[in-house]
Formats: sequence, structure tokens, C-alpha cells
Amino acid sequence: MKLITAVIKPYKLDEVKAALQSFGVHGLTVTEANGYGRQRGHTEVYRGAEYTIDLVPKVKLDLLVEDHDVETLLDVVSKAAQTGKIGDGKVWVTPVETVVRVRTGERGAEAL
Amino acid sequence: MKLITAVIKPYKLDEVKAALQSFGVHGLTVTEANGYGRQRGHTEVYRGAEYTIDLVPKVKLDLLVEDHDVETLLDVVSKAAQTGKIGDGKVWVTPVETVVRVRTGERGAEAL
Amino acid sequence: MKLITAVIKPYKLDEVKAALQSFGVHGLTVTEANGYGRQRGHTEVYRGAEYTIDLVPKVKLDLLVEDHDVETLLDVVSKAAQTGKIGDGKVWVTPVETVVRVRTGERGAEAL
Amino acid sequence: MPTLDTGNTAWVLASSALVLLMTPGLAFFYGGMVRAKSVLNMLMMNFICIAVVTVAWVLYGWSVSFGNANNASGNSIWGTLAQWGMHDINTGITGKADLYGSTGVPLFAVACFQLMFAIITPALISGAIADRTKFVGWTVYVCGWVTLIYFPVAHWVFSPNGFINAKLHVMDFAGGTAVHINAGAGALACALVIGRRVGFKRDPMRPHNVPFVMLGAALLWFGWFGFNAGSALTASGQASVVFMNTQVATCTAVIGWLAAEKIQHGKFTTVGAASGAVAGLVAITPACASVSPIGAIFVGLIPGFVCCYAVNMKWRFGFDDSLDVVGVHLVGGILGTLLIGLFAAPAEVAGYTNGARAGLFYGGGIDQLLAQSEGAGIVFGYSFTVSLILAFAVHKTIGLRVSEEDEVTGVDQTEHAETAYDWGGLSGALHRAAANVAAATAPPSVESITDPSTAEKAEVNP
Amino acid sequence: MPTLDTGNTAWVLASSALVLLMTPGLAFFYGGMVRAKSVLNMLMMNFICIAVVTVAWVLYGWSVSFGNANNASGNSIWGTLAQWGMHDINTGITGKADLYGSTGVPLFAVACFQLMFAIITPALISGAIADRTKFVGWTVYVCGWVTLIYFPVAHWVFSPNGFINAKLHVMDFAGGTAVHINAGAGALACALVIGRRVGFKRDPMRPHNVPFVMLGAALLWFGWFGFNAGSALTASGQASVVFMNTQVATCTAVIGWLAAEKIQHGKFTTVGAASGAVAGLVAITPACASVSPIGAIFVGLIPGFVCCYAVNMKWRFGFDDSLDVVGVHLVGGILGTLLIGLFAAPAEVAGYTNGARAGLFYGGGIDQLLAQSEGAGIVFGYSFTVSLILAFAVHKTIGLRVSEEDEVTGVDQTEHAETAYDWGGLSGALHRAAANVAAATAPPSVESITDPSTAEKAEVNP
Amino acid sequence: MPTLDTGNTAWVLASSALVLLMTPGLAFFYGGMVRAKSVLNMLMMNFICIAVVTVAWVLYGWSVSFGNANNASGNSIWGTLAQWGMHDINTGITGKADLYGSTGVPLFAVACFQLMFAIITPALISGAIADRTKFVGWTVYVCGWVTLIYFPVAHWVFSPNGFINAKLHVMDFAGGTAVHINAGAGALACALVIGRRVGFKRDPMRPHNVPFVMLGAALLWFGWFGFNAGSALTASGQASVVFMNTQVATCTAVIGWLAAEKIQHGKFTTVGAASGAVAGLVAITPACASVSPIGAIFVGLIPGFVCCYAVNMKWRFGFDDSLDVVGVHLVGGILGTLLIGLFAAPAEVAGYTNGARAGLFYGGGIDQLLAQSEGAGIVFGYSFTVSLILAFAVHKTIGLRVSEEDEVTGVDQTEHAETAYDWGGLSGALHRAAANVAAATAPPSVESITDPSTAEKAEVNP
Ligand SMILES: Nc1ncnc2c1ncn2[C@@H]1O[C@H](COP(=O)(O)OP(=O)(O)O)[C@@H](O)[C@H]1O
Ligand SMILES: Nc1ncnc2c1ncn2[C@@H]1O[C@H](COP(=O)(O)OP(=O)(O)O)[C@@H](O)[C@H]1O
Ligand SMILES: Nc1ncnc2c1ncn2[C@@H]1O[C@H](COP(=O)(O)OP(=O)(O)O)[C@@H](O)[C@H]1O
Repeated sequence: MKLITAVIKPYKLDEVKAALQSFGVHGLTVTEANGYGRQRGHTEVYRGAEYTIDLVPKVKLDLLVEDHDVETLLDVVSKAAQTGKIGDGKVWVTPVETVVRVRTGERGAEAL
Repeated sequence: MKLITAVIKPYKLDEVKAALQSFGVHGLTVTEANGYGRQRGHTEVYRGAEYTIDLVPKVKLDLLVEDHDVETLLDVVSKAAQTGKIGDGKVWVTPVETVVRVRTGERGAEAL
Repeated sequence: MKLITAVIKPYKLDEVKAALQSFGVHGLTVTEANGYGRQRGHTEVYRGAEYTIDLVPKVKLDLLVEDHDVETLLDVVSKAAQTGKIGDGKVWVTPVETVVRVRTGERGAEAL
Repeated sequence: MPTLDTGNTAWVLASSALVLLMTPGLAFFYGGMVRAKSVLNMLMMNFICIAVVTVAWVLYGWSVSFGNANNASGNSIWGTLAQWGMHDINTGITGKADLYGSTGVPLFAVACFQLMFAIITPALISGAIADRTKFVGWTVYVCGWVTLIYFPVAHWVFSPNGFINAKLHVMDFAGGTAVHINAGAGALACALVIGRRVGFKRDPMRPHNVPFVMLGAALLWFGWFGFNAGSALTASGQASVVFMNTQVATCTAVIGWLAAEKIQHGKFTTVGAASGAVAGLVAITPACASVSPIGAIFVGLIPGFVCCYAVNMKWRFGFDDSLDVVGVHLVGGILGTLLIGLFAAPAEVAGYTNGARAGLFYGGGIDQLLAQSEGAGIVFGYSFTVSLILAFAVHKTIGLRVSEEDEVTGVDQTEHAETAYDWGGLSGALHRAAANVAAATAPPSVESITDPSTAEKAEVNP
Repeated sequence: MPTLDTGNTAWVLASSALVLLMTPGLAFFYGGMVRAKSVLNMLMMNFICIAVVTVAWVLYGWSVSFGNANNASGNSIWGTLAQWGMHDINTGITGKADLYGSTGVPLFAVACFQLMFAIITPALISGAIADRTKFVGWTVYVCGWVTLIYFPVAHWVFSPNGFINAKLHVMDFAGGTAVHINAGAGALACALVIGRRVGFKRDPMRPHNVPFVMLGAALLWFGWFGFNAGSALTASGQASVVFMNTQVATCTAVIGWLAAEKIQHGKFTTVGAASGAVAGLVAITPACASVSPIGAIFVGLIPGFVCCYAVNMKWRFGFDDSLDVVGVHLVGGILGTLLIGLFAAPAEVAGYTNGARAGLFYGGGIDQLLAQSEGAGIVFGYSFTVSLILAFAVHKTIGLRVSEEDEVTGVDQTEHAETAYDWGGLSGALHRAAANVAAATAPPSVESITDPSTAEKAEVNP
Repeated sequence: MPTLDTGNTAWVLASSALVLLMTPGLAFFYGGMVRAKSVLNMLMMNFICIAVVTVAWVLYGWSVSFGNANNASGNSIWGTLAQWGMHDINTGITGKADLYGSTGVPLFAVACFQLMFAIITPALISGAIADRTKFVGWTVYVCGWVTLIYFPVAHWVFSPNGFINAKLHVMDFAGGTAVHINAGAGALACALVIGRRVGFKRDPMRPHNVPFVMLGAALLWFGWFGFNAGSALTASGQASVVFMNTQVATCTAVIGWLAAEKIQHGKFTTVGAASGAVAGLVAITPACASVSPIGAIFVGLIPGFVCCYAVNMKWRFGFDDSLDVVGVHLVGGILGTLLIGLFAAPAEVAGYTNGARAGLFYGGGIDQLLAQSEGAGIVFGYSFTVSLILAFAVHKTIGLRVSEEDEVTGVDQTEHAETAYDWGGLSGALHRAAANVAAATAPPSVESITDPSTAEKAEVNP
């Protein structure tokens, strides 16, 4: 079992989800996030005080997958999230030892 | 050292925390999240435009635990979070290589 | 490739980022979080109903790094986030199997 | 023979607008106190009162309440149906204008002013049944409530020939009985019929937007000057002292509530300050033209302090009066009505022509206190009984309460298909439904995988 | 010879304040409906109207619209420039005050009142071009629009000698043509010139703050009493029935819209209730002094119901009238103007001295309906044509629209360098820019690694 | 002998309500600018002013400020205590009403109107000490401040026999000196005594809710018409031109501020537009009855532009006037007061009976400018000195500032035990405290592990 984590541009969320569904993935956890990186932020002004905000809004996806799906889904996610512009984000994979479905207590593949 | 991550229904947070405490776990990190899954979303209407929202609000817990506690706590969390209805969520375990307590610089078990 | 995750006090975020930058780290993902722990919460009152809130606001950082940087950066982060007061937070390391830069599809070190 | 007084008319029209604003003010006062998942339903429960009560008022409400107001020997229990649809009221554009009593104010202006009272009274009830009410059931309840309860009671109390006013010589200048005790009784009945919220006492239910609570309190306060000082129906010395008394009592009630809160919980809270203000406004409503500014200090301080304790009743007795309509409006209304019996001052009482007397502390003896109690008792008894029957009837037929699942999900979503706030973080996750009116011309399936940067293209031929 | 009437003057001044408040009300009504990333731009588009229109009004607007209002034989197409800068108006502090017609109200008071109309009319347009407008371009457009369109049209419709009023004997009491059809036409033109938002029809664009939509609707409603009843320029029986009609039509429009929504989507929404209220206020604006309260029921109900369907046009025809200015103000304004031809009642029509007749259903025959259509057509035709040319001119020169990238990022950030909300979670992530005025005394580079606990120290010598 | 004028009275009562609304307006204007963790404290600092100042006013404030206003030869430094508790004021319900001067307005109405001025003046100070003030200390400071400073200064400036008004023939129609310079001086003193916020200059402190800033500005603007035009105490030509001038100057100030901002930072911001409006309202306050609408253009434009630069002073000199009370109210108040000396026009000055002259640009020579400077100087000097002593005294005794730790945590939580907003995401994390009043009947320990779906059961016997 693996965990694919993706940090992408917010407005791409719907497309990534659509793409995943067409590959039979129906579960996904989403979190609001913000990122620092090459993509530059902006400056704001309030009564003579200028502030720079480097943080750029992103969304973070957590996706539990079976080992044999990792490569394909890694590909699906990064393709769907791609705009080709700086700030598209990252996708990474971490090992998972157990997964439990809270409702039933099922483990492993059955839990997804 | 392991990391137990749980995605559960928001209103169960307090119960899960209570359950964990009764097992001597006092530290926990919580994040607001949203989930896609079997649990269906809803439809909204604004001036003639209908939108479907598949995302369901969840909370995500990050729990650093010692190896020998994993099984018990996995159980504690999933039991406490259970309602038996679709959408109860998932709990998973990932390996952790080091943990540091920022305040003291302590590592490993002492850091918890 | 490793993932350094840090849960720290919100107002330390800017300093941690500054410290990381001086070590050549320019990418980082930030999430709003809340923590339970030794640091005590507070009580609120609304029309005769008192509520205790144990959750304390935190921010969570996800930092993808190359293996040989882990120790240094672990140190950089925890030093920069430290105030010496209870509630400074935790930093932990998990193994990462692959990283992809969405924009280019690059993998591994090039993806950072 | 009275002629049009433009000054008085200007004041009554301005006051009407002020009182209309109180209902949205109430909606925000209540709306800020509920959880984020039911704020819209709270706004809607108030907003719909404006809509349906206005229609009922024009069709028959005005006539039932004030249709015979200019006729001293008119029926003291009920007005008339003669002015249904306000059809025979002369505006004075041609011929002689119909004016209200000796005020020189057109009947239509008074009708506007009194309408706003008929709107906010049932709206007050909504606070008792927050988070769990079926919108349609509520709407029906409101229609029935004003017809069976508010319209007649308003006649009893406000019409010069109404029996509580003319016969029992009760002093209730702007509605301690007709508005607050009345609404408080209706709220208690509703809360009992509809039952407790899921998680009442167990789950935390903290206000989701305290600044909105404050905004609502501010708009209420602002509008209340029209409510009380406007009730003089003249821009006069009486209206002026009423204005001052309203301000004074509201302020001392804020102090009273904050003091009680400090004693109980050790803190001065924002919700407490806002609640104290409302408690004071409620209490001074009947008394504003009976007491002096010094008297007003006490008519505010006492209810402010007492109501802060009164809101604990629901915890003790276990009825879920969610936003304390009973603790604030019923208790505050009763206190204000009775305190008149103690603090009514001769100089102000002289403004009454119904035989009212000064209060106990001002040498008027016990009589007025008894009269006030009688008035309060009659309105409470009538209102509570009829409200209970009405609420029960609606509950058993159309239904007044949503399903438990809908309640846990949130009534905004389930009753109104809306979400109050969208800060934008995840709005990328919504998408247009197939049922969408736009679908015909723009299949989402296709478009939803288009990149914004190509949007214009995607729309070349919509 | 008329003398100062303090009552009428008090009402006109109070009404002026009420109408001023409508523009911020509109800003919140619109602002709550846009996405969180462009709410400030929406507020600013409205706010700037107040600023620039006021200046234009003082310099020449008043004079062009009403400069010859007291002169029955004055030019019916255009006022005069004689009162530029309002320089020769006598306040009556010394000598004889200049009063408006026979109202006993100082010209300055009427000038304040009418100014507020000139402000909100262009502001209404902003809703059609939400999320994508260049602030400077918009400001220039507004200046041109009031000068070329609003000022003359206001003369035609509102000035006693204006041709639509005096010659075509159209009844438009408070601006169904001059305000709503006018703004609706300008909005349609703007929306066509500026084009669709990125992601129109594809992306969800749900209101980011529905309580603000409701707050805005409430402030509009409140202010509209000044708009309509204030237009009587007297605190009279006419003002009173106008007030009542305004209330009645608004309420039945809420009911009408909610009914249509229930039929189409199965739900009663908050945004729908607020929209219905505005549709009703729009429709009753021209009719408020022509119909009876019973007539007002229909002048609200019909537009409320119809407008709920009208807002679907933009999806069908693919023009991006973002917040439905066309569907609500143009359609509602036309309906209100025409319904007068059906429901105008003799008792109210008697208040007109321009030869207007009762409506078809009240025995007045078809004439008034034709007159109303003529008035509506002329204003729409003139306004749409000139607006189109003006918008096009501004768009091609200064530019009316931001870049696509700025639009996707959000106009608040790109046009105003601000973010509407900061709930504090990540505010630790901001830091003072080098360009900062404070930088001279406090280099962020140094301070930004200081711990708060040592802050005082860090500031010993700033 | 003057008799009751219902029109003037209606206007003064309406204006009183408008001015009351300004304080909540100010609370939102300020509250939106602070961080989310201290918005409630800001609202409370303003709200409590309403409460305590009203009580002080009724007991002795009115008497000290205006108790001898009808007595031309009354003391010019201080009123009287004869009207303590407003006990001997005749409302005219019986006998002859006490009216104010020749206005035909009841003393009680004027007392209501002037009370609202006494409330908002100290409230203005709260902006200088945002995020760090101890609620109790602030409350005590406010009581002392109005007693020692506002009440006497109001007498000097507003009472017909006050020396700044009668002897120095200063023109200050609605309070450039008595309100804005006065509050600005008090704010500067407070900011110096209380010290800088933790992280001042280092940490970003951006407004947490800009729409609230705009809402506050809108409510202030709306209410300010009562403040300025109401100060005429008559619904007259003077009130009308004052109304127009107020509108004009506010608008040109918005333009002036935005221009200055564009020059300095390249952007037109929302907070800037709102700030410009307030700066203009401040500046026109003393001048509104001295200048013509053309003059008002400059009395707005100049302060709007200058104040935008003035707010930078705090960065340069390092005093933490958090929300720029000095930069906007002190600077704006001084500018408005002095510009009268340049722009006062004969036609308007004729409204003054205190011997004031026209301004330099209107052939009145330099005299009035000197008089204005004298008035401004006296009020600033007196107010700053006494404020400094008072603030210091309170700070050293009760304490005006919270602990550094509480400040970093947020004063809402530490001073008021509340959180402003709860969007619901983590509300599952709260739970009822043991100390809870409900605990007796419902031990949380037990219930907190109950599932909502079994809630009804769990409450069978509460
Ligand atoms: N080392 C990193 N660890 C974790 N997240 C990162 C890292 N570097 C970048 N990110 C995330 O990826 C996002 C995009 O990175 P950025 O450098 O801006 O563009 P790109 O990935 O296209 O080069 C950032 O906003 C941040 O959220
Ligand atoms: N493959 C997955 N990866 C990550 N999170 C998931 C996955 N599948 C489901 N989830 C999370 O679990 C939640 C519950 O899943 P769902 O399928 O709705 O119900 P259940 O777990 O009871 O079958 C989802 O809302 C989502 O947050
Ligand atoms: N076992 C744990 N797993 C995950 N996060 C934890 C754990 N223990 C503590 N934390 C996080 O670390 C934060 C600080 O912990 P706390 O015990 O309050 O102080 P300290 O780390 O200084 O002892 C908590 O608010 C929580 O977010």
C-alpha cells in the first residue's frame, strides 16, 4: 500500500479528480495548503505599509493506492494537474504499512 | 516510531481525542480536510445555476506513536471514530525515521 | 528522498522559512493545523455556557529534501522554530520513494 | 379638526423605516449566534416574516388591529374588517385625508409604522428554534400566529379603544406585552413543541460570527429609536424623553448584564454586551413613556442583570430555547411591564389619557402595578395557549422540524441548498450540475477538463 | 408664495441619507455574490461612483438635470448650466430661500436627494461586469455615463418640464426608466463590450458570503423607502401610501421569486429571497405613486416571479451579465413601468399633474400603457446606444478589462493590492516589504528573525 | 416666544439616531482593520463607550456641557450642575416645554443629539490602542476622559455661551476641535502611555476583514449626515447646504487619498478609499456651515491627500497609533478647522451670530484664520495634557495594557473569553467545561462519548 501526496494548483482539483475517477479511483482526501517555491507571490498595501506575501494557495491531495497502481496514478495525477506554468506543484509517494476502513474495520486493499 | 494518520468525521474528533487520552496519548495534530468517496455530496442552487459538491468535510489527525503502540491505537482510533455509516473514513500507518521535540531537541520516544 | 514534516507555532513560520532559504531551500508546503499537547488551551463563555478549547493553532510544514540534507535541515527547522516554551511542536522524517515535478515530469532531485 | 402635520408625519415615516430595519438586524443578531451551517436558515426565517406578514397586514391585519382606532366607542376586543385591503383610506391627494387621532399623521403612515411591529414580533420567535426548523412549516406558523395572536393582541394594547389599554389602563407604550411577552410566549411554546437540538447540552454550539451578533445588536438599537420614540406618533417633547429613556435603559442594561457575567464567569463578553443591550431595549419598550431618565436607569439595570441569570433556565429545565428568546424577551418584557408599576413618574404618566397612575415609588400606590401584572398575565396566557395549539397543529401536519440527519448536516444545505461562506480555498472542487440550465448550451463534461487559459476558445460558440 | 416647510425638509434630508446608504448596500449585495478574490473590487466600483458622481453633480450635473426645474417653460430636453457649481442657490440664511416648486423644501435639499439617485444608477451597472474590470477604466466610464446619459435622462423624466414627464405624460415616480431601465441598458452594453469571465459557464462561481448578500438587500430595502417615499418631496399622505406600496410590492416579489425558484429547483434560497426583494423594489419604483396597495401586490408578485426566470437568459444567450443586472433591473424596470399602464388607480393618479391617466384595469383605457411603453422604449434606446459607444471607446483606449492572468489570480490582489479576509492562520507568513515606509527605521531583514518575546528590546531605538 | 417645531424636532431626533449608529460604524471600521484575534475587543471598546458615557451624560454631563445654554450670560467655561439627572427639564406634556434656543426643538431632543457626540468622541481614541488594551482600564479611562475633557470642551465650543464659540468667535459647526482634535490628542497621549504593540514594525498586521472596514465607513458616512446637518438643529436651508458640503468634501477626500496612494504605492486600495472618506468627513465637520459647495471641494481634497501622507508619521517617529487616529482625526481635524480661515464664504458665515468672519480667499482677511488656529491650539493643548495625565494615572493603577503573553495570544480570548469566528471545521473539538451551568444536569464526561444519532435518547431525562 502506498500514499500518493500531491500539491497542485487549486483550480486543477476538479480535473485531477475527474481523471482519477476515469481510472476507477473514487476516494481521495483534500486539504487546503499554501506553498513557497519558484512561483513568486505578490505585494499588498495597507495604509502605507507594504507587505510581501510569498505564499501561493495550493491544494494538497492524499491518495491511498495499491502498490501496482502507483506508477499509473502518479502519471494520471501529474498529467491532469499540469499547466506547464511555474507553480504546478509536486507529487510524491510514501510507503504505507496498514490501512483501516473505520466503518468496517477492513484492512489493506479492502479498506479502499 | 510510526505515524498514524486518520481521516474521520468532524463531529467524532472530540470522542477520538477522549479515547486516546484514556490510553495515555496526549499529543495530536489536527487538520481540516475534505474527502471524496462513497459518501455522496449535495447540490446547491444560486440564481438558476446548480452546482454539485462531492466533497464532504472531514478532519485529519496526525499521531506519532511508538512502534509497540501502533496496533492498540489503530484500534482505539477506528473504534472511537466509528458510526457504521458510510464516510467514517480511513486510518493508515506510515514509518517515521526520526522525531524531534522542537522545544528541547529531544529525539525519538522522549520527543513525544 | 525524505519528507520532513514540522508542526510549529504559527508566528515562527516566517523565521523558519528565512532560515531554510539561507540554506538554499526554496520550496515548502504549508498547512494550517491545530494541536493537542502539553500546551494547555483556554475556556470561552457564551451566554452562560462555558466551553474549553484544548486545541492550539499551529502550522504544519511539508519539506521534501534529499537524503544527505536531512540532518542539517532537521536542525535548521527545529532551531528556527524554537522559543523554549511548551508547545514549540515536533519535527519528523518519513521516507519518500519518488517525487515528481508536475510542470515538467522530472523526478527525484531534479523535481525539487 | 386635525390637519396634516408634516413634522409628525416625517418622524413617523422615518420611524417606520427604522423599525423595518430591525428585522434584518434581528436576523444578524440571531444569525451570528448560530453555527455556520444554519445561518442562512436563520436569516430566511426572519426575512420571510417580512414578506408574509406584510401581505396579511394589507389584506386584513391593519383592519383587524386598527380599523376602528379613530372610533372611541369601537369594539375593544377586535377592530373591524371594513378596511380590508386598506381600500377606503383617503391619502388626502384629493379630498380630506384620513389622519390618525389628533396626531395629524396620515392613517397610511401609521399603518406602515404598525406593520413593522407586526413583522418583528413573530420574527423574534425564530431564535428559539434555531438550527432545526422546516422553512415551510415556519412560514405557515407565522401566518397563523399573526392572524390568531398578534393582530388581536395589538388591538387590545395599542388601539385607543383596545381593552388592555382603555379598560385596564395598562401602560405599554411600545409593546412590552403585545410584542415581547407575546413573542416570548410564542417562542416558549414553539421550543417545547419542536424539541431540543441534536446534541443539546452535549455538543458545543458557539456563535459562528460574533461581529454579526454585534452588527445585529447595533441595527436593533438604531431601529429601536423608531420603535419607541416613533410610538409617540409625534415629533414632540414626549418623543424626545422617550428617545432619551430608551438610550439610558439600554446602556444600564449592558452594564447590568456585564456585571452579572463578571460575577458568574469572570469575564465581560461581547455576546453578553449585545445581549444586555437587547434586554434593556426590551424592558424599556413598555416603560419608555412612563418613567424619567433617572427611572430609566433602573428599568435597564435590573432587567439587564436579571436576564443574564434568566438565560440559564434553559440549561436547568432542559428546554432548548436556542437563542434565549424566553430569557431575554419574555423575562425582559415582563420585568419592563411590571417595573412601570414601581417607577412610573407623574410628569410622564400625564401623557396617558387612559387613566394610568404613577408607580409605587412615585406615590401612585399599588394600583398601576396590579394593572400592569394583569395586562402581562392576560397576554402571556392567551399567547402561550394559542401558540402551543398552533405550533402543535403545524408540527403534526406540515411539520415544523427537519429530520435528525438534515439537522446534523445543516439546515442551510438541506433546506435552502446553499452554503453561507466560500473563502475560495476549495472552490475548484465544485462543478456545475448536469441539471444546470447552462448545460444545454455547455456540457460540463466537456468543459470541465478545459484549462482556464483556453477558456475564451472554449466559449467561441456557446 | 411657498415658505420653508420644516417637516417636508426633514423628510427629504432623511431620505437623502437613506438613499446614500443604498449604494454601500448595493456594494454588499453584489460583493457577497462574487468570489472572495474580487469582493473588494466590487466594493470599490460602487464606492468610486459616490466620489466621482458627486463632484460631477456639484459642478454641472444638478444644473443640467434640474437647473430649470422651477421654470415651467424651461427646456424639456436639457436643463441649464446657469447653476454650475450650485453657485447661485440661496439657502435662505439671509434673504429669500430658493425652494423646490411648491414643496417648501430648499433647492439644496432636493439637490442632495437627487444626487443620491445619480450615484446609485451607474453603480447598478457594476454587477454586470464583476470579477474582471479595470478600476481606472470603470471610473472613466462612470464619469462619461452620468454626463452623457444620466443627467439628461433624469431631466427628461424627473424635471417637471422634462419631455417624458411633461409631454409624454409618463408616470415614473422614482425612476423605473431613469434609474433601472437606464442602468440595465448600460449594464447590457458593458457586459457585451467587456466579454465573458474566464470560465463562464464552466467554472462554478458561487457567492462567497451569502449573509453579505442579505445585508446588502436589507440596506437597499431600508434606503429604498427614502428613494420612493422621499420622491414625494413632502411628508404627506402621498408619501405614506408610496411607502406602503413599496413595502407591499417588495414582499410579494420575494414570494414570487421564491415560488418560481421552488418550481425550477425545488428549493427556497436565501439569494433568491434577496433577489426577489430587489426585483420588487425595482418594479414598484416607477409605480409606487400610481397604484393602490392592492395593485402593489401584483406590481411586486409578477416581476418577482418573472425575474427569477429572466436571470436564466444569460445562460441561454451566453452574455455574461455576472450578477444579473439585466435580469433584475432592466426586466424589473420594464415590467414596473408597463404594469402602471394596467394597475394605475385614479385615487393615486390624481397626484400627477402631467395629464397621466388611470390604467387599463381601472378604466383608464390603453393610453397610459402606450405612454409608459413609449417612455421605456426611448430611455432604453438612448441609454443602450450611447452606453455601447461609450463602453467601446473606453475599452479601446484606457481599457475596461484586466488581463486574463490577473482575472484568474483575482482583481482584489491585482487591481487593489489587497486581500479581503485574513483569518489569521497563516498571517505569520507575511512580512514587511523592503519598499516599506518603515524600512528606513526598521530593516525587516534584521527584525524578521527576532522573537516576539524580545520585541520591546528590538524596538528600544527604532 | 418659540413654540415646538415638529419638523425641526423630527430632524433632530432622526439625526440623533443617525449619530448613535456612527459608534457601531466606527467599531466595524476599526474592527475590520485589526487582526482576527482582537476584533471583539475593538468592538467592545467602542460599545462600552456608549454605555458608560450615556450614564455620565444623564447624571451630570448634559448639565455641565449645556445646562446653561439658554442663558446668554451663562458661564463660558463650564455649564451648571442644576440640571443633574435632567430632573427639571419640562417635556411639554403638561405646561410649557423647555426648548433649545429659538429652534423650537425640545431640550430633551438636543440632549439626545449631543449625547451621541459625547459617545463617539472617546470611542475614536480606541483605534490608537488596538490589540493590547485592558478592557477595565479602558472603561475607567473613558469615564474620566469625558468628565474632565469632553464635557467642558463641548461647552466651550458648542454652547452658545462657551468661550471658544462666543468669545473667540471660532467657527466649529459640528466638532473639528471639540470632537476630532480632542479625540486625536487623547489618542496620541494614550498611544504614548500604553506603548507599541508587540511586533510593531516587524510583524505584518494586515486588516482581517476589509469588507467590515468598508461597512464601517459606510455607516459612518450615513450617520455623519446627522452629525453635521443635524447640528443645524433645524430642517432648514442651512441644514441642506451643510448636508451637501458634507457629501462633497467626503467625496473629494476619497479622491485625494486615492491619488496620494497611487503616487506612493501605485495602487488604489479599498482601505485607502474608506480612510479618505473618513478624513474628509473629519475635515468638513467644523467647516460644513462655513463654506460653499465649491469651497467644500477643497476642504475635502486637501485633507484627503495630506492625511494619506500623515499616516506614515507613526512609522517615521515610531509611536504605535495603531489605526491612525492621529493621522486621520487629529491632522484632519486641524486641517478642517484651519481651512475655514481660508474658504469661509460670506453667504454661509452669515449663519453665525458669534461675530465670525469670512475666510482669507473670500475677502475676510486673516482674522478668522487666526481665530481658528487659536481654537484648535487651545483644545489640543488642554486635551493632550489632561489625557496624558489621566492615561498615565490609569495605567499605573488599574492598568491600561494586557500582558505581552495575552497580547500575543489575542485579547479577544484573554480579555473576553471569546473567539470572533468559528467556520465549523473544527468545532467538534470544543467541549463543555465542567464549570458549565449545564453540568449539574448533564455531566459532559458521560455525554461526550455519546453519538449524535442517539442524542434524543441521551436526553430522555436531563
Ligand atoms: N521542497 C519542497 N517540499 C515540499 N513542497 C514543495 C517543495 N518545493 C516546492 N513545493 C511545493 O510545490 C509548489 C510549486 O513549486 P514551485 O517551485 O513554485 O513550482 P514548480 O514545482 O513548477 O517548479 C510550491 O508552491 C510548494 O507548495
Ligand atoms: N483512496 C483514498 N485515499 C485517501 N483518502 C481516502 C481514500 N478513500 C477514501 N478516503 C477518505 O475517506 C473518507 C471516507 O471514505 P468513503 O468511501 O466516503 O466512506 P467509507 O470509508 O466508509 O467507505 C473520504 O471522504 C476520504 O476523505
Ligand atoms: N504524538 C503526537 N503526534 C503528533 N503531533 C503531536 C504529538 N504530540 C504533540 N504534537 C504536536 O506538537 C505540538 C506541541 O506539543 P506540546 O506537547 O504541546 O509541546 P512540546 O512539544 O513543547 O512538549 C502539539 O500542539 C501538537 O500539534
